[in-house]
Amino acid sequence: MRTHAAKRIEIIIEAPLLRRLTRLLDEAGAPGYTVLPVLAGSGVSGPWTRDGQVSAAGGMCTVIMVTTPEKAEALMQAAFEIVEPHIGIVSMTDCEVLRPELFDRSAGES
Amino acid sequence: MRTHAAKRIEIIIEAPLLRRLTRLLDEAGAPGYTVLPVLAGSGVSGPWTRDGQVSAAGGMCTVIMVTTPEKAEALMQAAFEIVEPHIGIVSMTDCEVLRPELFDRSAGES
Amino acid sequence: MRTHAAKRIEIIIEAPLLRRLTRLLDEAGAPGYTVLPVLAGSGVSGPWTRDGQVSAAGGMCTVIMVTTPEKAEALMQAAFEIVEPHIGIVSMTDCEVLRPELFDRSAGES
Amino acid sequence: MEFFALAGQNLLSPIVLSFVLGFAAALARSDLTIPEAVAKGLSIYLLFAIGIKGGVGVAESGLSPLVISSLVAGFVLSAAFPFLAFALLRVLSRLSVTDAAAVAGHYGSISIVTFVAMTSVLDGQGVPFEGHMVAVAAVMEAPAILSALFIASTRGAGRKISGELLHEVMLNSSIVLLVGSFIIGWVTGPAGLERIEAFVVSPFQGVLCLFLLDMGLLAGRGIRESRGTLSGGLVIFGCVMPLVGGAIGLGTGWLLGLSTGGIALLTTLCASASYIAVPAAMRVALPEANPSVYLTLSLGITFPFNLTAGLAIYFALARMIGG
Amino acid sequence: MEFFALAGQNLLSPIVLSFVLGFAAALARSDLTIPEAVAKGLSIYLLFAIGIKGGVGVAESGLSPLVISSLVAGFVLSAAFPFLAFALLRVLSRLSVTDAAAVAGHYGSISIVTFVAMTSVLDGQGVPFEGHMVAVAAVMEAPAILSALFIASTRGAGRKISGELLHEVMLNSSIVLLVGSFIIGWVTGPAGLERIEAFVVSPFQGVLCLFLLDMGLLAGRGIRESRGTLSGGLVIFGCVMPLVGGAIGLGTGWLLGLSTGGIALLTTLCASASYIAVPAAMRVALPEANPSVYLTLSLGITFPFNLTAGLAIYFALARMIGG
Amino acid sequence: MEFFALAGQNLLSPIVLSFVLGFAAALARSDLTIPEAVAKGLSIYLLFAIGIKGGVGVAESGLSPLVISSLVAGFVLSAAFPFLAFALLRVLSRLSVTDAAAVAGHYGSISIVTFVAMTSVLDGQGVPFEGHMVAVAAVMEAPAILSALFIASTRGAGRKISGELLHEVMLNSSIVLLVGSFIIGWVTGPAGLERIEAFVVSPFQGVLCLFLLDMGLLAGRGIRESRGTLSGGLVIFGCVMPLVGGAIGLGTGWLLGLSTGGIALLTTLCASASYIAVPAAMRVALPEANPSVYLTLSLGITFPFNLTAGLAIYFALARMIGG
Ligand SMILES: Nc1ncnc2c1ncn2[C@@H]1O[C@H](COP(=O)(O)O)[C@@H](O)[C@H]1O
Ligand SMILES: Nc1ncnc2c1ncn2[C@@H]1O[C@H](COP(=O)(O)O)[C@@H](O)[C@H]1O
Ligand SMILES: Nc1ncnc2c1ncn2[C@@H]1O[C@H](COP(=O)(O)O)[C@@H](O)[C@H]1O
Ligand code: NA
Ligand code: NA
Ligand code: NA
Repeated sequence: MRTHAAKRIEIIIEAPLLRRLTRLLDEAGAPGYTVLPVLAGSGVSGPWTRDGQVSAAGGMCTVIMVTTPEKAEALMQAAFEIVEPHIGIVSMTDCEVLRPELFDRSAGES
Repeated sequence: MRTHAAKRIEIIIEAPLLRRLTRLLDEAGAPGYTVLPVLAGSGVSGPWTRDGQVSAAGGMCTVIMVTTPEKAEALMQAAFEIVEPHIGIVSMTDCEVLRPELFDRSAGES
Repeated sequence: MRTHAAKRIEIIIEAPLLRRLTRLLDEAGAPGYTVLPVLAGSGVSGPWTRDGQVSAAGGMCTVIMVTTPEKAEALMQAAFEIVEPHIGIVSMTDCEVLRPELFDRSAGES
Repeated sequence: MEFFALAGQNLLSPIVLSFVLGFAAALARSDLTIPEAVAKGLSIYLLFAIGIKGGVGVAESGLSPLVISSLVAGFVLSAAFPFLAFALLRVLSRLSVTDAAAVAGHYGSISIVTFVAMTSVLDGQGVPFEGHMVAVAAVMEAPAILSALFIASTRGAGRKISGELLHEVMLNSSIVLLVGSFIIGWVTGPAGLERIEAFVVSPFQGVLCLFLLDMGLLAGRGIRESRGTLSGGLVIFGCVMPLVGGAIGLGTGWLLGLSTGGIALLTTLCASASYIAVPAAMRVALPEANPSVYLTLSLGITFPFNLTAGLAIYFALARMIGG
Repeated sequence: MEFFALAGQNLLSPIVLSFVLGFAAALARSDLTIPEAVAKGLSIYLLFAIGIKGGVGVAESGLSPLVISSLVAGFVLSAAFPFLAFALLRVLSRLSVTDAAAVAGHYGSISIVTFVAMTSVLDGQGVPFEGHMVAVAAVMEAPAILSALFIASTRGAGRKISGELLHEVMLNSSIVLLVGSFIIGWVTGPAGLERIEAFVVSPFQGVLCLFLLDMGLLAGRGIRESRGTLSGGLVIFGCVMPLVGGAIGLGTGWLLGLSTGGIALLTTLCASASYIAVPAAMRVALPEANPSVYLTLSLGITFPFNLTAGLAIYFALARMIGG
Repeated sequence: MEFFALAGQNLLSPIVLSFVLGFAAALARSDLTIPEAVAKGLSIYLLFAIGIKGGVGVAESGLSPLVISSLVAGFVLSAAFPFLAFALLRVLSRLSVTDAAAVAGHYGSISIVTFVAMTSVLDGQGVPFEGHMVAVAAVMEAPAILSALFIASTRGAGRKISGELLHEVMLNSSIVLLVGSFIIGWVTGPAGLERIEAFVVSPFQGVLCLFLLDMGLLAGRGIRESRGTLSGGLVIFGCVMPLVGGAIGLGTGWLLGLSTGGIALLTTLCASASYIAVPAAMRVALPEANPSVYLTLSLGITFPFNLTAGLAIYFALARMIGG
């Protein structure tokens, strides 16, 4: 089975910023993304956990995006713009995928 | 500390298909896997979120599997069979692990 | 946009051990980490799912940590110490990050 | 005259207004959401409570041939409706065979919350109904799925129905919970109910409000995100099919000899479209079908139509015909 | 004398003791936690129930000019308080402009659970209050956020207020749920309430206990994890600002001509600090501000202060002044 | 005669039937599940409610030497049972030392939901019981864990008991919630209870049904997935150990001079096995022990045995001996 080189971008971002991030990713031509819930974490600003929280303020979420190497740069840039003034971690990994055509399109068929 | 080369396979799949996928992975000799919940996402079929959902229909989940390079091919194949007619993203990443013996067995001691 | 080499460590560990793990990671100089919930899984000890569970006993969680290549070794070691007598999967992946300074510090400004 | 009073009364009930609140909030892009776990918890509560109450009803009234005939009728209607819906869809829309079959399956099956809303109308009007209608609701969940897959396969779409799928469809959580709690209610009877009345009866209407708030959020979100998915023809289908199905249910209920309340409930079951069990099955069995079409139609058009207008119509008709 | 009896009675109520239990458990590092989904579910219930009850109150008493004047007063107070709080913070602490502005926004806005706890004190004492105070609570949520951002921007901090942010702030889930259920209560009136009373009224106090247990856990955890975040000056601010705000609320309530219960509630609103809506907005709009400061202050100092001491003080004062 | 009537009545109660429904659904591989957050919420509710009620009971009856002697007895029994269970296991099974020690720890500790189910039987029969039995339940949670670790360590297995582990075990969420709400109930007394009765008392039986539905799902899933884990000897142990423990509890209760209800509850505590706190502690402290063994035994064998047969036996014996 032939696999194709791709990039996996993972963005850990404050929950209240999620909408803004995904909008920017959509605009930057993201083929799609998946949001995972986050339970707890720790960093320079100390530890936190979602347990018992009602406010979106005290929490992060994780956005995973698999994309072509060509598009990755623009998407990292878009993520950076949102994350920069905030706390948040953006990392990119090389990966292989089976159906490259899935990642070579803009979301929403636009 | 010596590390060993391994593969990390990540499958984002529609929740109602999870059982079928894991059964196939078990049959293909998966050493184990871990299922993460998914909160929301977006792709060609548009955005979705689990918020307030009762039906399993409107949602995905993520399966993570760490395995030996040798087994990776067969497992990708198994994943592909399930995912192919459906929406779903399969990606594979090189990684290093500490205890390779953990990944060199079939599940259920079979 | 310049990116920098970093390591992404992923630890799948039994939920009741989480506190011990994060304490050790903090002591080993982890720059931060993020804990993701886990829904279900399978391995040599058989399948499990969080559905309907009240006890922390029947479940795992996933800790993600992005760090510098230099610190990665010590953190893998720390993770290993906790995970070793238990079930649990530790894997490390090469990745690229945008702001390396974020990972070059100890948690809690200590 | 009286019909409009009833329709107005229904529209201004806490239940419908809660739905409207959710719908409006979603359209206005508020961040109001009900957590998934809470929504599932509410749904489990409603199924459990309605099942128990239905079972206790049968324990009180005893088994009669009517129970059997109603169950058989429900089964047949659920299996037959998809063919009707499919034909109607081919006329009213340009959906592909697969999409049309998937949608048709939803309309053969039922929406339990629409059913529950009708029991609430009946309670409000002091109209009794047969407890076994809950069992009829459970029986009507699954057959339509098989009919829809049959329609698709006879036209070259869809995969063959595996034993695994059959198993999933017949033991899906709503059916198991409804039937199980129905049996519990039946076995324990009024004495058992008395001990849990403060849980399954008294707060029922209020819990239903919160659940409908959630349904409104989902429906509004569906409508907002699927601009362009639904053609005019489909929207018409989403309002006409309930009326057609409801009319058939009405007639059947009358032929069966159900009480006014029972007729209203059977009409409601026939008029309602599934949005929980059937979509999940379609994702598995008809992956080529577009989920936005069937989900938006069932949840965004037909459910609101039934809740705001349908219930009053069905009840008024049932009272006319049922005496 | 009577004041101390009341204060003691409040301290030993199940509600306050539940908070204390959570607080102690968190300080002692117990692993007791309430799942996020359950906490959100409880919060939705409380907002929905208090909204309905408020609306029914207005349906019963009718609209009066007092409603309008209370709403206007609430709006103005919420918008004005951040300036006062900011000035006080500059005196009492060494917070940066951004941090001080962020904190100030929290104290202009309100804590709905503190409000709910006061309604519980009033119910316990048999003191009625105006239903429309719920609407006043909703109106007071957002203006303070804008004032805080204004303060920050005039001093070179913060980003400009985008339309998106305004939209988020004004349609945040608490406001939508409070206002929506208030309207539902208003429209359906006592007749509607009767049908859902066993859900929104009877179990209310008990649900509030569980929610306060959760609040205690959060407050205790906040205090435990933020040793060193709060200077002595900030702790003083966290206890003095409620008193100052409360005094202004008290006077305003009296000028408006509210009943004793209404005065107590307005005082409570003015004395309380937000810990849900405002922190989320500040994360977006003032990312440079330190969340531990404003969260710990609002949730770890002011909320416990109001719950254990404030409520009794505000109620005693309201009774003195309101007759 | 009367015993069989009682046993049958218990078997056909909504509570046991809900468990059976869950059990059957899991065995039949239905996809019915209760979300984790909801299950935790239900469990928090039950602990909170039973704690409050127990505390109010003590507030009403006053402190007596019996309270102290019961607490001491509970502590001693919980610490002693693991030795007995370990010995029995060595005879009846071929478990390794570590596995046997881990299992033994579960049987020394208690299952609060079994306790709650017995209170429900007592309520149904109109038999009163001492409120402080809730405190006895809390006291019996932890000592068994330490005994089990002691057994393991004297035989070269397990790690040494760290201060951290001790802390976790003694402040685990069930103990904190039970003891905390017990104190709340005690302090606020009947007057406090009155305000939250519609939450902690009236819906209690119904909530218990849903929780037992979940327990049934877990137990059934455990049994289904662990074919082969449990030898015949272990299954026998899972039914005999409750009877042995129960007999000792029965005698102790009688010696202490507890009422019939109190004896039945102490018997139930001694007969029940933990499935929440102890497994979590064993995962940490005895990682070499196989979780499927202790979880399946406690949840899949002993819990169903106690619920369906044990409760009736323990109650009948308590009534015989207690007058
Ligand atoms: N190096 C890291 N690896 C993974 N997650 C991190 C890392 N640093 C920070 N985070 C996450 O980002 C949040 C905020 O980080 P900080 O601003 O450093 O407090 C933390 O609570 C973690 O959830
Ligand atoms: N490139 C991608 N990266 C990550 N997740 C994706 C991607 N494309 C699709 N998904 C996920 O798969 C779901 C269905 O994708 P689609 O079929 O493209 O609508 C989306 O809602 C996402 O959750
Ligand atoms: N190869 C693997 N890849 C991903 N997760 C795994 C793997 N092996 C085990 N796990 C996770 O670790 C848990 C315990 O594994 P085991 O001890 O093999 O039963 C499983 O239930 C999975 O959640
Ligand atoms: Na139908
Ligand atoms: Na305020
Ligand atoms: Na025991």
